[in-house]
This record gives sequence, C-alpha cells and structure tokens, in this order.
Amino acid sequence: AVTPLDPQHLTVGVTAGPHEEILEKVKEIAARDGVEIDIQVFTEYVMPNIALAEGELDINSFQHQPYLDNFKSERNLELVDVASTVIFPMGIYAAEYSDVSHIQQGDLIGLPNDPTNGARALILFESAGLITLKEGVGVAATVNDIAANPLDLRFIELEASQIPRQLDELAAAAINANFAIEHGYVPTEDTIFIEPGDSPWVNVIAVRTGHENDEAVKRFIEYYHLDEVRQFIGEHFQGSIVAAW
Amino acid sequence: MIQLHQVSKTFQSSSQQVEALREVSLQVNPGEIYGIIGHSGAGKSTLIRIVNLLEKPTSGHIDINGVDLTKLSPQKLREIRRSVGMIFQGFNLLKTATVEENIALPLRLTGLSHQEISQRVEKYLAVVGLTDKKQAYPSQLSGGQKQRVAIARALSHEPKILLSDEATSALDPETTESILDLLLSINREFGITILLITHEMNVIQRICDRVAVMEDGRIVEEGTLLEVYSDSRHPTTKKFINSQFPQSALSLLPVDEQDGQPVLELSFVGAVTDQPVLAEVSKRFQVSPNILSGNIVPLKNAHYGKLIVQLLGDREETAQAVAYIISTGVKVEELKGGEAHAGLL
Amino acid sequence: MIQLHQVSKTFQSSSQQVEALREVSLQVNPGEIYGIIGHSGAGKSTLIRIVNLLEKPTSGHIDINGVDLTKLSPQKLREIRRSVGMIFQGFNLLKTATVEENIALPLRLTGLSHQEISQRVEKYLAVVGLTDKKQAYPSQLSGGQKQRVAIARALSHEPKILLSDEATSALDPETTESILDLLLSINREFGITILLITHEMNVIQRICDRVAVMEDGRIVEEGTLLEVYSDSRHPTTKKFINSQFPQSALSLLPVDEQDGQPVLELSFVGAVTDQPVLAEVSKRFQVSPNILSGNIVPLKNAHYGKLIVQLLGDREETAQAVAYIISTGVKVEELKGGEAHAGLL
Amino acid sequence: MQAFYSRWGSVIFKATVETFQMVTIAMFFAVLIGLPLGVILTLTRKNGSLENRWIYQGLNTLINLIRSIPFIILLFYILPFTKLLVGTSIGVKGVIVPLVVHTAPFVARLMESALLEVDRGVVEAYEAMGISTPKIIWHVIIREARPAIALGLTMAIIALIGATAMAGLVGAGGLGNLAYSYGHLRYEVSVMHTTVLLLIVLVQCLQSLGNHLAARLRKE
Amino acid sequence: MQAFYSRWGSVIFKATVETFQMVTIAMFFAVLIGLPLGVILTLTRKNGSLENRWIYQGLNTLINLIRSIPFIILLFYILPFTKLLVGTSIGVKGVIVPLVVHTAPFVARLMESALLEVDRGVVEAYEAMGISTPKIIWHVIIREARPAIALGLTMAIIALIGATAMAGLVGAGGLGNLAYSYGHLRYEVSVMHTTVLLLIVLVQCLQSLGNHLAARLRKE
Ligand SMILES: Nc1ncnc2c1ncn2[C@@H]1O[C@H](COP(=O)(O)OP(=O)(O)OP(=O)(O)O)[C@@H](O)[C@H]1O
Ligand SMILES: Nc1ncnc2c1ncn2[C@@H]1O[C@H](COP(=O)(O)OP(=O)(O)OP(=O)(O)O)[C@@H](O)[C@H]1O
Ligand SMILES: [Mg+2]
Ligand SMILES: [Mg+2]
Repeated sequence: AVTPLDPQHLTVGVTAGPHEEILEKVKEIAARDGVEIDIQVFTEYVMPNIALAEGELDINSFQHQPYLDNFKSERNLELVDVASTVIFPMGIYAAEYSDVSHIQQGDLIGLPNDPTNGARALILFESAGLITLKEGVGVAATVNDIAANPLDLRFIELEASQIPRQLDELAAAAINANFAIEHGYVPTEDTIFIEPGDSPWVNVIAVRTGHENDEAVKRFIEYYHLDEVRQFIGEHFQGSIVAAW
Repeated sequence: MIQLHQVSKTFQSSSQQVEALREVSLQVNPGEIYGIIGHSGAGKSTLIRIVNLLEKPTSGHIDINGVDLTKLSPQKLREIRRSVGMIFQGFNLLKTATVEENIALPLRLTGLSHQEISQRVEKYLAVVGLTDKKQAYPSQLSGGQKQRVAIARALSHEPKILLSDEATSALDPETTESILDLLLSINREFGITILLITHEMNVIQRICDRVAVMEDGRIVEEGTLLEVYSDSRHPTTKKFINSQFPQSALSLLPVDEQDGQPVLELSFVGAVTDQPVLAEVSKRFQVSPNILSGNIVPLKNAHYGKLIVQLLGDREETAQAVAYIISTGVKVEELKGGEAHAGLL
Repeated sequence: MIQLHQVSKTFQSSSQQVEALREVSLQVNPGEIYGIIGHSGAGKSTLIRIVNLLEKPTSGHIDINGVDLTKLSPQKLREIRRSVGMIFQGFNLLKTATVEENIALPLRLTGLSHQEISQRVEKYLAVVGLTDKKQAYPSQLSGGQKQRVAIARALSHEPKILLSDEATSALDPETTESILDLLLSINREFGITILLITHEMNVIQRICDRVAVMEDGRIVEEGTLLEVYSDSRHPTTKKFINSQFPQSALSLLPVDEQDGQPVLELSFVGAVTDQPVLAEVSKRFQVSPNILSGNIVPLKNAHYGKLIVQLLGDREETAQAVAYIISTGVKVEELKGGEAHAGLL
Repeated sequence: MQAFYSRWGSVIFKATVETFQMVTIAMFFAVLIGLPLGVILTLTRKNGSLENRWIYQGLNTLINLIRSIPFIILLFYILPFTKLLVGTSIGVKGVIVPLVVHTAPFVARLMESALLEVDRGVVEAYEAMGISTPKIIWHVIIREARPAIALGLTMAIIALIGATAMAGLVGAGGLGNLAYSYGHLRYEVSVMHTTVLLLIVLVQCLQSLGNHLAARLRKE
Repeated sequence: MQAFYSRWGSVIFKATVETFQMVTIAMFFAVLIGLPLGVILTLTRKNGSLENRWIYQGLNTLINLIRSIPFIILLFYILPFTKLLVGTSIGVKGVIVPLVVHTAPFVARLMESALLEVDRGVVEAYEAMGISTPKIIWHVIIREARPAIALGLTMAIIALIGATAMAGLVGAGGLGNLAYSYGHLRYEVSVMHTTVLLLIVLVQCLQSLGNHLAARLRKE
C-alpha cells in the first residue's frame, strides 16, 4: 500500500559531523548515476527519526542500532534498519591517569550529553568496573540510573565535541574517537579503557517500514557500501571511525 | 451650548484625596466668550478638561448642545469632539513632527483634502506669526513659539466650540493682543463659542462676555463682565479686578505731605467715563483733586475705571464735592480719611 | 557680577540656521535685579541659558565675578554653578519624585544635612504655598503648582545669583505678587543678584533695577527702569510700556462726540504725580480735562503715569493749558488734534 | 585563501541566504503579530485609553507563558502546531513558525515599553480632537515612539539571529548553525571564524541602521 | 504521581536550584557590567552630556560584536577566557562567564534605550545646579528611568533563563536543560511538561514583579 520511494531523488537525514561528511561523499558518488540526494542536516537526535516517520525524510543515517530500537519502542514508530554503516569507537581518556584503576574517590568524570552517546558511555564505565547500572535500563540509561557508585564519582554531561577541550578539568571522560582524534589523541594509545571490538554500537541506515525493499533504498545502500566510501572513511577519519560493513 | 450640572471631580491617590471640583454648574451660551479665572490650583484646568470629557467627572453631567456627554458611545463622543477645539496648558505637540506636520496631521486624520490642509497650515501659521518656523521641531522652539503652534493647531480645525487653557500665558503682550483679536474676530464672524481659562484679568476684560471666578473647586462668582466689574462680591474676584490696578499705590505715594486730606477710590463703569467728573469737581468746588493712581480699562463693550484721588480742599467743599461725585453715578469709597474729614461719606 | 561680552549663538539644524543671539553684551551688577523683556522668540531663554553655560556660545565669552566661564574646567564650572540658581521655563521636575523629593534631592546632592534639608523644604514649600502638596507627584499638580515647585527648588539652594526664566508666567496675579515680593526681599536681605526674564512688563516694573529689551537676538534698549520708562527710544520698548496702558482706549472711546477737541497723551515720571496738574489746569483755564484713559504705575523707586486726556475748551485756552502742562515737566504728545486745534503743540 | 573559498564559499553563501530568509520572514511575521500585541498591551493596561483588566491580564499571561519557554525547547514543544500550520516541521519553512512564536512576544514586550514612553498629553490632545483610536495609535503613539521602536526592533532582530543559530536542530541551516556544526563538531576553525565574522558584520550593520534610524527619528 | 515524584523529584529540585544559581549570579554581574555600559553609551553618544565619538563607537562596536555571536557558539568560543577567569569551564561556575558575557551587552542596550527616554531638561536642571555627573547619573537619570529599567531588566532576566537552557552543554544543568535533554531527547514527556510549567511559573512571577515595580515607579 506504500508508494515506493523515487529512486532518482532521495531525501536523507543526518546529524552534523561525520555522518554528514560521509553522506556528502555518497551524494557525490550517486550524482554520477544521476541520482540526486538531498541531505538534511540535524544537530539533535530526535528530529531525524520523527521527520523520517512523518515522511519528511526518505532515509536517515545518524544513529546506532540500540538507540533506534529504544526510540521505536518508546514512541511506537514504524521504522526499520536496513544496513549497517560505521562505528565510532568510544574510549575513556584521562589527562593524568594512565589506567582506569587510578581513578580516585569523588573524581569528576565527563560523558556526552546526547542520548545516543550518553548511555553508551555509562555502559562503558560499567564494563570498566567503575559503576553498576540499574537492572534492565540498557541503552536508555542516564546518570540517574546508576545503581552503585562505589567511588562516589561525580558524572557530568557535556557537549560531546567539546569534551577533549575540557579534559584537563576532568579526571577522566568518555570520548568518541572522532572527536578525540581532532584534538590529537590517538585512540589506541591514549585511551585508558576502550570498548571491546564486538561493539553492539553499530550505526545503521533506517527507513520507514514498508520501504525496506524499495529499489531506491537498495541503490542507496549500494552506494554507501562501495569501497570508495570505505576508503574515504579510512583516509578522512584515520581510524577513529570504522566502516562496519 | 455647554452646560455643566453639579459636576464634581475627586482625584484619588494612595496618600491623598483632592477635590478638584465641587458641584460646579455652569452654562455657556452659543456664540458667547466665557472666561474662567482663578488662582493656581483652583480647578480651572480640571473643569475645562471635563467639558470634553478628557477627565471623567466623579458625579454630575455635561451637556453639549443638549446631549449628555457622559452617556454617549465612544463613536458619538468622537463626533462631538471633532467640533470642539482645545488649546492645552502644556502644548502637547508631537516631538517628532515639525511645526507644519503638527498642524497638518490632525487635519489629515479628520479627512481634509491635501489642498485644504496646506491652505489652512499657511493661514494659521501666518496668524500666529510662525511662517518661518514651518520646518522646525518643537525642541527648536521657544516656549511662546510652542504655545503658538498649539494655538494654530486648535484653530486650524475651525471648531464650533473652542476650549482654551491659558493659551496666552507664555506670550508677550503684543502677541497676546493679536491672539485675542483673532479669537474675537472668529467669535464674531463664525459665531464660535469660546470657553477660556486664564489667570490674566486683562484677557477676560478684553474679550469675555461672561466670567466665572473659581476658588478651591467652586465657582464663587459669575456674571457678565459688567456685573462682575461693577459689583464684585467675593474677595477673590476683587483681588483679580484689583490686580489691574496698582495695589500699592497708596502706600508708596507721599500722601502724608497733604495729611488730613481724604483719599478716595472712585470707580465707574460704562459710559460714565466720558463725563469730565473730576474736572467738573475742580470747577464747581474749591477742591483740587489729585490723582494718586488710576486706570481706566476698556471692557469688551464698556469701560471700567478706578481712580485713587486725594481731594485737597477744606472740609465743607470736599464734602460737597464728594456728594456731587456720587450723584453722577460714580462709586466712592474712602480709603484714608484725614482726621479733619472723618466720616466724609 | 555677570558680564556677557559680544555673545553670539547660532543654532544650526539641517534645514535652517537660527541666529538666536547676535553679539549681546550685558553687565549685571552685584545685588542688582536685572530684567530682560522681549517678544516670544527674541532670544531671552537662550541668553539666560548661556549665562550658566547650559548653552555654549558660538562666540563671545561670559564672566561671572570676573571668571571667564568658557575657559573653566568642568569641576570649576560646577563650583560656580552651585552658587547660581535657575528657574526654568519648562519646570524640569523629576516625574518620579514627589514635590518634597524634588526640592530635597538637589539639596541632598549638594551635601546638606538632613535637618537642614527638611527645614528648607518646609520653609520654601510654605513660601510658594504648597505645603499641602508635599506628597503629590508632578503629574498630580496644576501648571501653576508645578511652576511653584520649580521656584521653591531654585530658592531652596539660597544661591548668590538667581536666573529666572518666566518664573511667574503661569501664575495668577496674587501668587505672582507674592513671589515677586519674595524675590525683592531676598535681594534686599541677602544681596542676591537676580537676572530675570519675563514678558510681563509689570514684573519688570515691580522689582527690577535695570532692564534690557531684546528683539531678534539683540539688546535694543537698556537702562535703569526710570531711564527706560521716561525715555524709551525703540518701538519694541514703547510697545511693552504701552502694554500696561489700554492701547485701544482711543478707538473705543466716543471721542467723536467732542470732535474738534485735541486728545493728548500726558506722561510723567518720578515725583511729579503728586502735583495736581490737571486740577490746576481746570482751575487756571477755561478748560475741562476729560480723562479718557489713564494709569499711574508705581515703579520700583518712582512712578510712571500716562493719561490720555481730551481737553474741552476753546482754542486759546487749550493752548495755554497745554503750555502750562508742559511747563510742569509733564511730557505731552498729541494723539488726535481736532481741526480747530491743529498744531496745538 | 583561494582554497578556502572554493571549498567553503558556496556553503557559507548558502548559509547566509538561509539566515537572511529565516530572519526576514520570521521578523516580518513577528512584527506583524508583536506590534499589535504591544499596542493592545499599552492600551488595555491600567490607566490606558481602553483599560481592560481581562484582556490585559490574558495577553500578559500568554506572552509570559511563551517567553518562559527557552527557544530550544519551544522549537520541539510546538512541533505539531508547526506541522499543522505550514505542513512541515523541518527546514527553513519548519523553523519559521517557532521563530515567530518565540520572537513575537518579545517584540510585543519591546513595543510595550517603547509605547509606554509616549507622552499621555499628546495622546489626549488627539483624543480631544475626536480622532479615532486606531488613527491615534498609528499616527500619534507609534509615530512618537518610532525612535524607541527602531532600537527595540534592532534588539529583537539580533535576538532572532541568535535563535536561528539553533535552527540547525531542525535542519534549517543558517550561519549560526554553520558555525556550530562545522566549527564545533568538525573543528573547521576557519569556517567558524568566518561565519562568526559574517554574523558580527551583519549585526553591526543592523545595529548601525537601527541607531541611525532612531537618531533620525528622535527629532526632539 | 508518587512514582514520578520519587523518580524525578530530586532531579527537578536540583535543576531548579541550578537555574536559580545561574540566573541570579549571572544577572548580578550582567547588571553590574551592563548598567554602567548603558550609562556610558547614553552619555557619550551624539548630543550627550559627555559626547565622545571614540568611546561611543568603540563600546558600541564591542557590544554588537558580542551580541552578534549566538550564545550556543559564544559558550565554546570563549572557553579559554572562562577557564582563565574562574578556573573551570564546566558546571554552573563555568557557564556563569559566558552567560554574563552574553547578557551584559544586552542589558547595556536595554539600559541605553531606557536612559535615552529621560527628559534632557531635567538633566540640564541638575547640571545647572552644579551637581557632579556621577550623582546626576545615579540620582536623576537612573532614577527617572527606573520604570523602563525595571521592564528592561525583566526582559533581560527572561532572556537569561532562555540562555541557561543551553547550559547543559557545559554540564551546568538547570531546568531548561532538563526539559531539553530528558524531556525532548529522552522522551520523558512528564518531565518536560513539569519543567516547562516550572519555567512558566518562574517567568510569570518575575514578569509580574517587573511590571508591578515599573507601575509603582512610573509615578507620573
Ligand atoms: N491627576 C491628578 N491627581 C491628583 N490631583 C490632581 C490631579 N490633577 C489635578 N489635581 C489637583 O487638582 C487641583 C486643581 O488642579 P487644576 O489643574 O484644575 O488647577 P488650575 O486651576 O488649572 O491651576 P493652574 O492655574 O495652576 O493651572 C490642584 O490642587 C491639583 O493639585
Ligand atoms: N535648539 C534650538 N535649535 C534651533 N533653534 C532654536 C533652538 N532653541 C531656540 N531656538 C530658536 O532661537 C530663537 C530664540 O529662542 P528663545 O527660546 O531664546 O526665545 P525666547 O525669547 O525665550 O522666547 P519665549 O518668550 O517664547 O520663551 C527662537 O527663534 C527659537 O526658535
Ligand atoms: Mg491649569
Ligand atoms: Mg523662553
């Protein structure tokens, strides 16, 4: 009953930053085939899904799988993920400590204030053994969901992109690799704790339910999954963002 | 016709309550120039502001041509107001408009044609002598010039009724004179009714048909100009009339030299003044009248004169002279009687 | 002592250029009351505002007690200004302050003690008759009341020099009288120098020692009160002096009835007035002098009288009478000569 | 320089155009709504010409209500309303509605304080001439308040530019968003500086214009 | 209700306290800086008592410069400066500096327009009495402008509350941030409504206070 998407013209929502940059590359490639991609840039994490659900967008590419799942169930939206894109490995960085175990009683710990990265950071701290989260909060975790905090750490939610600039004021902080690299950190060397390789935090391409098999969507995924794009990601982000297809 | 019936106005402020008007009743007939005079704070401005309902009376009502303003719809009230011009004590000019615009704007808003407007602007600017200040802003005008713009603005409407609140108080005598002449002529030519407030008795005297004297929110005396001048009862009225006559003449003049000689105040109204009374006196009796101070003011349709005269002569003759003066209709009052002449009148 | 040397002031606006003052020189001696009179727009306010440098002269300079104000530092200028009080034509009261605060605040800012301040507030409020309006805000006052607050504010500083710009123009004669008395008494008691602007000749006449007449930015006549009254040369001065005498008497009076009889204007200054000149005339000659209009105004230290008289009598006698009048020192001017008496003077 | 221009020129140009679009359209509607509201506030307040407790209180509350909500929240709070009104809640079109809703009450308040400074006496003079209230409002009150209105509108337009910086949240772009998303998120420092510079020039021009206008109108 | 309270009660309380802290402290400094700036602008402008082209132009430009930068960008733009001044760029303490930098020029402009409405004649009267300029500024100009100042400050404080909504970006929390990050981003609708309600009540109170004060001071 749903009209299929126009394969020659797609409106794609992204958040400002790496997703946008990658999509610009994709747009460039698609243009060669005469496929027009209209990029809509957002700077928060709700509108791209709402706009997609309401038909303002055809496709969006900005969120990881757990966030999408949580969002769908909370708001009862008919959205579906159709392909994986990239992973932004997250690590714990510190200005002075060289290991998580050095973190002291009452230290100030920074984490991103946006929901897709905030919950992920909390889960990262949990796996580093710093805190325990409440049973079953999963990817919707917020700083209010900390069940046990033996070191009485003080958590502070900050604008993700600015955390590297403020790192010297913190004992430690969870930072996405791309932001860390911009400030000259090398994720593999400077992290005092890093996410395990089998990360569930894979970013995905989402469409409205019913369009998952559209020709247009398939063509879009093809473009995205070209080696040319992988190469671009590798060069441009220098390992801070990894292609996950 | 303007009628005020038992109008009271009380200003209520947190700290005090001021009764600015207390049951004032008043009637101004069509085509009349009616003057209100009174001391500062007597309630004159409040009264005139109530006439076109800029101030709502606490009680009482106001009729203009038989219509009770307090009961009118805003629309009807506006219609009536269009025929009532007003000159404010505080000028109330637009600060951001030139002299020309200040006069033209209200005319434009009442829907006059462009041509008509520029004609009237020219005419009334010439009338108040400000043609050369056409492009000036109020802040570039002197006090008197601002007042004249306000006058031109009110007149340019060519209203049927004109309310004027101290329109000439900031003006020099010559300009005042020319404005008063103008008021008189529009009153005569177009039958405009004028209600004017002033504290200058010479304004009243020059152009008013009737006059009311206010004191502490009340009208304490009222009547035609002649009535008020010839037979003022209230002390305030007397003070105002006397203000035109040098009060202190008596104390200043060296009357002591001729001590023992009575000092009389002669006052006369109407056409009497052309009888050479004093000349006649000095001819008929062995008495030299010495004018210590005097004034004869021309009222609108008559004259009022007051002389302070010392009669120099012997008792007998002086008494006869006084009797003669009284017989001519002149009012005589003894201000200072010499011992020898006690009880002269 | 206030001295203005060749002071000019030109207002420059985009459209026009107004020469408000043109090379005005002036000297006000210590302890003197100096009056400036002139028509609306003559430049009076500009002149007085230049005296304490509220307006900067375009050229020329101003000395107060020998100090050139235009060359002073702001600090020194402030010090001098503290001894110079000013009453503004536009009142300039704080809208958000009560009458009491309006007077008290400047005193407080000049560092007076609390007690001193409340004493002065009481005193000067009583002087201007506003004790009961102490708690009122300017918007709750009548025009005259505002002016009186401004007067009280200026006086409460007890300045050495007082500049007054039309301080009494919004006031009724009685209040004016009392303010003028007050000015006279502070002038006599404390030797305060007063420079006052007015358009009312009776203010000048009542209290000024010297007077200057302004016209179109220039001082056109200047001198002591007696000089100006007895020997006015400039038409503007004459107009102002005549404003105290009913101008239109002549046209209003039924002189035609006695046509052919000369109408004379007699004017006399000083102590002459106590000679019963006219009485003497009617005794000595076969002539009846009929006073058509007249006034004798008391000047500060003398009197000035002007009578318009019609002499009724035959030609011979009239001529002799006129000659006699002139011989007594009275100035005679023929306003209207009957045919039979042409060339009487 | 050349490289910077060829890489970013068109992006910055597009953002500038978007900012202009958002600011002019939103300002237009904000004034269209805010000015009358300001007038009504002035007229119906205590001792106003058309004193009316209920209208005044109602409007006053409504304006405060809207002004209470920070723009960043308002933007999302009124999403359904936006969608209803203009059919979309994203892009320049989608951000106009919240911008107007945000700015109009601000304009109304600024107008209110400008209009309150107009001398009661002058208004009275025109009332006494029997001139109708709408004409008095336009030709007397607003006319006399023009200098203050010019300053107020300048203030509002600058606040509006600030708000458009958040327009990126719903994909409307603009200079503010460019500075934020490129400058912050991608550390393109030169883009950030350039856009901030552009913003400064823009605001400086607007303010000069406003001041100039106010000074010309303030003819006292 | 009970559940909501026990889950969010303390969070909302904390946010309210943070908002109060940010608003009061920032407002205090913004007025401390903005008011004198406004006074200087008024005095040094053309035809002012202390006309001075250079000071006026300099200040004017500086103020526009700062006001050009949307708060969201300013916040990070002046990070090093903030750190220098208060030693930290995060938390309530870290957001005060950008809030003050953002609000002070706004206050200055509002003060400027309030002060410009004061009658020149009254100022002149006090100059003629030889009263020093600082005393005239305080006891005459500011005094007479109080009604307009009260309205202006109310406006500034409301704008400030709007700006604190972005304080979350540097971890300062507050009601605005709560509404945004929990209400909007994390879809806790009841939190959003509650905080917006709180904000409305807060602003409504402030505005009433401001209006009341202005009306009391406007004694004409
Ligand atoms: N709005 C007001 N609130 C309180 N009292 C007022 C108000 N307006 C006028 N009054 C008072 O009412 C009285 C009468 O004032 P009004 O202005 O009518 O006097 P006036 O006769 O015109 O005096 P003037 O000759 O000085 O202009 C005064 O005592 C004045 O203080
Ligand atoms: N700021 C100004 N800009 C331009 N022209 C001005 C300015 N101030 C005064 N004038 C002009 O200068 C002339 C003298 O004004 P001034 O106020 O000194 O008159 P005045 O003698 O006090 O008159 P009045 O008796 O009416 O108060 C007037 O023609 C007036 O229009
Ligand atoms: Mg009055
Ligand atoms: Mg003057």
